[in-house]
Amino acid sequence: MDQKLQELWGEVMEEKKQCKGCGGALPFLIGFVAAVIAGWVLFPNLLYSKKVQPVRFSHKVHQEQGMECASCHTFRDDGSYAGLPNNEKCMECHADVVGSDPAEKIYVEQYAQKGKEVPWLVYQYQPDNVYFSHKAHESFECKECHLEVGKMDTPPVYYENRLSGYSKQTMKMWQCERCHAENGVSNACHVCHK
Amino acid sequence: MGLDRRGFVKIVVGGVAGTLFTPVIWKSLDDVSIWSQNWSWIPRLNKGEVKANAALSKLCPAGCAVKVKTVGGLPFAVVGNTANPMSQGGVCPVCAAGAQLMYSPARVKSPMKKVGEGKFEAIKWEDAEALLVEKLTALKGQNGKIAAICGDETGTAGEVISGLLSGLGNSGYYMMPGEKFVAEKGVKLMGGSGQPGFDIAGSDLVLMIGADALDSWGATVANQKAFAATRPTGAAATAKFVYAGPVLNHSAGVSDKFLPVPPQATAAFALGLANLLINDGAVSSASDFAEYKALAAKYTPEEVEKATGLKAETMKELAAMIKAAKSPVVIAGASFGQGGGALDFVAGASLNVLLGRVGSGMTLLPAAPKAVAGAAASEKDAASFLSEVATGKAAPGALLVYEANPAYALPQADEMAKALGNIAFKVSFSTYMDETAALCDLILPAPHSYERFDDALNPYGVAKSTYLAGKPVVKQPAMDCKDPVDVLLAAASKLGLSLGYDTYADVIKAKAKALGADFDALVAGGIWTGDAKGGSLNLGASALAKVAVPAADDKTLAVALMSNQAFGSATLATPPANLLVISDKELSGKDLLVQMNAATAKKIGVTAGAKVKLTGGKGEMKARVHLNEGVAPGTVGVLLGFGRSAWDEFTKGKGDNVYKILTVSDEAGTGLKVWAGSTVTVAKV
Amino acid sequence: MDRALFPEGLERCSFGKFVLWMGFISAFFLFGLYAMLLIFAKGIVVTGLDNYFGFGLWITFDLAVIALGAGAFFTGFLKYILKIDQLKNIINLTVIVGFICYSGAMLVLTMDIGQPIRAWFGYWHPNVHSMLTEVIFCITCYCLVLVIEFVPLILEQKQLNKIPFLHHLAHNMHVNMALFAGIGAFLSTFHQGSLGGMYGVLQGRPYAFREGFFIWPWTFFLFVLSAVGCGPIFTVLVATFMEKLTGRKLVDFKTKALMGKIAGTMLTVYIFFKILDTYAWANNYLPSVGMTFDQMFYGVIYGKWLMFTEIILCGLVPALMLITPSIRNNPTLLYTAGILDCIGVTLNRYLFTVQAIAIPVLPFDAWQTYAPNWAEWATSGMIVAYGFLVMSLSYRYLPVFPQEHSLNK
Amino acid sequence: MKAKEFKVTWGMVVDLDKCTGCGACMTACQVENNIAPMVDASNKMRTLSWMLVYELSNKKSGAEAEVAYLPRPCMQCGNPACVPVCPVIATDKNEEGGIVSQIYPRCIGCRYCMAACPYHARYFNWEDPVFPKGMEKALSPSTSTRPRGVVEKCNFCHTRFMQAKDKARQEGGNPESLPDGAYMPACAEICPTGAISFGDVKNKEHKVFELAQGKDAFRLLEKLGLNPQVYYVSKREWVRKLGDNYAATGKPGAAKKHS
Repeated sequence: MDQKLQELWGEVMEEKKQCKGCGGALPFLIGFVAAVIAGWVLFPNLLYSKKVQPVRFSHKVHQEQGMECASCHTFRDDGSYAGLPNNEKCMECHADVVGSDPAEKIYVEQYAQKGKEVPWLVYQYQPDNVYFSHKAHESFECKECHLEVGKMDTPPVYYENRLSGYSKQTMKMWQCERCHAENGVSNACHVCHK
Repeated sequence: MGLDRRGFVKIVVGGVAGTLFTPVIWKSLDDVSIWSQNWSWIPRLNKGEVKANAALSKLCPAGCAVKVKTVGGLPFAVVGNTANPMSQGGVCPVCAAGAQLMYSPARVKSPMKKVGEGKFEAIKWEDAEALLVEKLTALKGQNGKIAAICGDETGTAGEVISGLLSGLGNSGYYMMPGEKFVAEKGVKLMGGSGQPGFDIAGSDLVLMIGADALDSWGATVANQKAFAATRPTGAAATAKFVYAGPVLNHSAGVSDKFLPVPPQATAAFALGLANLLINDGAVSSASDFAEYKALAAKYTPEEVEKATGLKAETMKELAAMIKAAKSPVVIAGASFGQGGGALDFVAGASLNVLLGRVGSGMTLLPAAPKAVAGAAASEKDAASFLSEVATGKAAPGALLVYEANPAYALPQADEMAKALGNIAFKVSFSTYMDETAALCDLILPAPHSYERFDDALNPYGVAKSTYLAGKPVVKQPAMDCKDPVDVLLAAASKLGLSLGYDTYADVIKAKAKALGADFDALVAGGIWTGDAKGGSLNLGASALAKVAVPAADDKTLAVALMSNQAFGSATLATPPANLLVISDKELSGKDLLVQMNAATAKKIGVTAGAKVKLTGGKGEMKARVHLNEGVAPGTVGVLLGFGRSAWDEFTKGKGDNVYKILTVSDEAGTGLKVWAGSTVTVAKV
Repeated sequence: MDRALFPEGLERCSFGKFVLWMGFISAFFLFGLYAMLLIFAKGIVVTGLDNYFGFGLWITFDLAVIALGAGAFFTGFLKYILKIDQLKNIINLTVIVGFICYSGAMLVLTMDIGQPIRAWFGYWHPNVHSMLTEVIFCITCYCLVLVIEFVPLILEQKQLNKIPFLHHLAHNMHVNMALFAGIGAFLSTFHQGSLGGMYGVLQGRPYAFREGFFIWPWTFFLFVLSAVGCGPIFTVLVATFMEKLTGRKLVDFKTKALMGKIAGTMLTVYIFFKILDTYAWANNYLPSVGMTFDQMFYGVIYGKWLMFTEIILCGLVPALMLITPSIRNNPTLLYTAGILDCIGVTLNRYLFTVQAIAIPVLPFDAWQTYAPNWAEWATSGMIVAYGFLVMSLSYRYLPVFPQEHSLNK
Repeated sequence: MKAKEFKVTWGMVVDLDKCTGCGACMTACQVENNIAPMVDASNKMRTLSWMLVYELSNKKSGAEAEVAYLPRPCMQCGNPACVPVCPVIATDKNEEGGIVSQIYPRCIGCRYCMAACPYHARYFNWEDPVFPKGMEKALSPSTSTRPRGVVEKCNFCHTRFMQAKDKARQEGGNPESLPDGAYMPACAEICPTGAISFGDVKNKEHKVFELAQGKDAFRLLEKLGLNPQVYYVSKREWVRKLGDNYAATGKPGAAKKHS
């Protein structure tokens, strides 16, 4: 038994000698570069799943009609933010098909007329543990935090992080903290968390 | 060049090193920790507009006027209705848990038909209703064959059920025994009529004899608000509160004085007090004053001390306090909602007559107009009825149970459950799978309080006539249920009977109209109040002559039934959100803790924490001992509401049901079934 | 069959016997591992900890092994910085014991926190005011130092040492060991002190709280002193235990007695200040917050006997025994004193952890009692088994004891 | 660390002579803060109860016996024992109003803060919050659900504070100076006897300003110097004595108004 082990060790030593000089730093570099590529290109693709909005809503068309963000994204009387408009709001104009865009037809026929709310994907929903007051941030322009969808005909793809379950565009805490710090606003936990 | 071991190692090392320069590790580490705040098996919050809608929350016996908060249309919390002059924004602990109760695991999810012992099968509503009609058709017109037990004292639903029975040629409409039933009997014994009420807000001294008015007696939230109004924080109190009863309960806890009175000595205590007051110069113009005075004279301080253990000075101090008060009121009642004798009520109420407070401190509410013409004029009690069923004196073929749980909440509960077994076809109209529903042949799920129309007239204890009504808060009930009254009205019409309405909402509208109230204002959170009526009462001396003070017994203990509103009621097991309110001095694991003072424990040879068996009548229950110096001597305090055999994982099998060991007796002179004076033996196991 | 791996010129038991022994220890280890996996899967609800006792056996165990592992840094400090050369006979053992204690403590900590996957927040979001932050930093850093100190010993393994690179690496690490010993001493002093500070700052826990000067530097140094007062002698006990198990002499008694003397001196200084501290606490601090000495104790489970055992029987007595040369030089008495010393420090950590939070500070609150359940015992046992495994492997394959050859001729 | 001073100091004043111990505050608290029902909820060693009603007894018997009920939320100490000990800044006392915060996604569950708090106001999530099937539909939007393994505690229903500020902004008021009653925690709102008052104890316009300074007002364990923002009021001396621990030594509490 001992003999065998001795031999094994010998082999290892032998191999080491043989290998001296073979390959040099090249394999290391190959591994390094491969990992860097995988980490920066492959990994993000793996990490996020892609989703598209149920209805191709064009913010651009609506804005061209002279509507503002606040025309549909409104505050309630208690100062809370209604966020996305519901059917009731959309149907003020789209109770029936009024235009020629097929997306509108889809909305009217599959949602509005069936009384079903559209399951919109929200790019920047904060997790449940965040209390975000739109009212307190009213003085900022929407686009300072949100994707500038106002100019888009097709809503952007929604990326969902497979690990954390959040949208890729969900604002990270450090971003909130930085802006608060720059503006002299408290960064105490409960200013944003619930 | 082949890849040898060394080359491979180099690649791996290079890969690891390279990875450190990518976001893989750092981003994953971060995302995994973010994932830990977002675990899929933990529910997410609901989004949407938060609203508060007025509702009538009939989860507690008195009913709370509340506002149900919803988010995106889903109820999640209950707050008070500040516009309601009675509750003034207060909510009782049961109604505070009301939104979660909508999703209680104990809810009956759809109509169920019994298919075997303890086995049910979900059926369609049309089949269920057809079955109901079929059974009732068969028994129609045979008096005594159809009976109904109702556990809702305040709703107009009772009139519909009673009217339906009359229409079917039956007079078997029974009420679950409650405080109101006994009190009305008592009022009759005092030569009056109507439902008594007590004006706490208008009194400067409130003596509660037995009645736990600040926790679980009467319109509790209104009582609590009236109490609170007299105690402004940081300023002098404007009224005194005294609690005389077997246990230092929640009412006693905030009272200025607590007098431990064993449950069987309630009347003796009241008459002893009458004696002192009369000696102090109290007179009454009541016709039977002389008789009363002679009777009270027998209850000398010495006699009272023998019966209650209270010292003569203590009684004298109390008498002096009452004398000094400008507007005292005595609230007489059992320390829990039922089973007290009418004599105890009369003894306590007679003090109001003696003090000249009838019509002000103690009022009598006028009879309200009925919405259903055929409804029975007077009420019969379910305990007596089921006793007759047990002995075969009554033999109904069908029983309708509405908002009642006789299999659990009547004395000798096991016997009552057996009596129910003698009835061939039993229907339960219940929101929850309670003990009675579990015995029934057909369960027709009723909507939760926030899913239906309902009303509440004169909850027991209110000083003025009051009427509340509520409409559904949600668009759709959480379960496949139908309003029992709607079901019964539909059945009636199929049986060829017209009660004049199609839905319960119509009934309530008519009731409101009859009272002169505005239905729309009511369901928007309004209230209708009527006047209180005085009426002359005598002192009930002839009835009180029958009061007997049971001789003290070394072997048995008197049972003081304790109720804690948060723990639910006869018809509602402790709501899931209220479980936390149960303290470790009340329930330990699955063991109920019964309470007695150290001297009593020593006398019967048990120690704190000891496991004991309580035996009374034909039943027994298991518990453990908790020492509480606030329990009257010779008394064991037992909490109501435990020992559920149906319901859900949160309540089933926890503690034991005290109803099993209560013994029913006939009260001398009144013929009432009473069990407030039950005695039990307590032995170590 | 593994003879080729044995340290140069030393005999070890047969492979079969070794496998049997390792199997026996592994059984404990695996049982603990099962408990650990259960804890990771279900959370620490499976332990006996509760709302009143957020800290229990695990924290006591951590604090105790960290104190007992203090032999590593202190002996290293004496050997490499103060150049007490005789300690070279035991220094390797102190390093291994230290490594086992610290790595074991870290493993327990990952179980003890409710969200192990957030453990790294201690570095990323540190609260500089928290003693625990200091403890987290120092323990992990010091654990790294111990790894660095342990590595050359592993590289000296007969076969590994044949590789020139590893041979030179080990040599160079040895040469610079004084640096690591210095870093180790620095880090250890801090976290031993911070561990004391952790309790000393608990304003709501009168048993542990000390005000102003009595936290810093007093409580800090009490904890440092108590650790160095027991660490060296614990190493001696480990060595002696290994001698009994293997039947071979490993460390000469002179070195052991020297370690005893070192521990004894430190313990004496410690116990002097500890008695002063206790006196001042009972007579000044407690009355100032309206509490009495008697209120700090309850029944047998939290009785005064614990404190007296800690300070007198397991503090004063071993201190006197260890500083008295005639007693110290008697092996039986040295080991007895050592055992008492180690029990005393463990008890001290237990009292600061469990007793301190058992005391009802709210006057209407009641005493609650705590008993660790099987899961806590099993996982703690796992760490002990882990220590046995590492020690067994080290002893069998590494040149731990420089004197072993000469002592067993 | 020096205790931070705030212009607004949210405080609670609980009148113990009014509290009947009914438990509505505990229920409302559970509902508002999404605490999942617990099967063995009478085992107070493992439950979560941000608000807990204690029963105090004067230890006498018969007609002499008295009890008082003491609702115990988080004391939101001015000089909290729990905040400086947290190794990961998952809790702080930094926001105007002086509410001691706790963020669950940051907490690693070391339980050091629990060991630090003499009021047992901090609770550890022993198990994941699993609601009976369907009951998750009745979750309150006010408080996020917490996974097992993190510590939590009462935060004076902080979301209501945020909502009150938003409402003030909407109505053109000053969110930094809310009127009395604009912000009420669930327990104070629901209490049927109004035993719990709430407001800014530094603002003369608020009722609690005066109540907290009343002669019968006291705070729990004042001598420890934690400087709680929850005050209690009782006319009964034995209750006041039980609130601080001077009963044992017979010496009255230290100067009432700590910094």
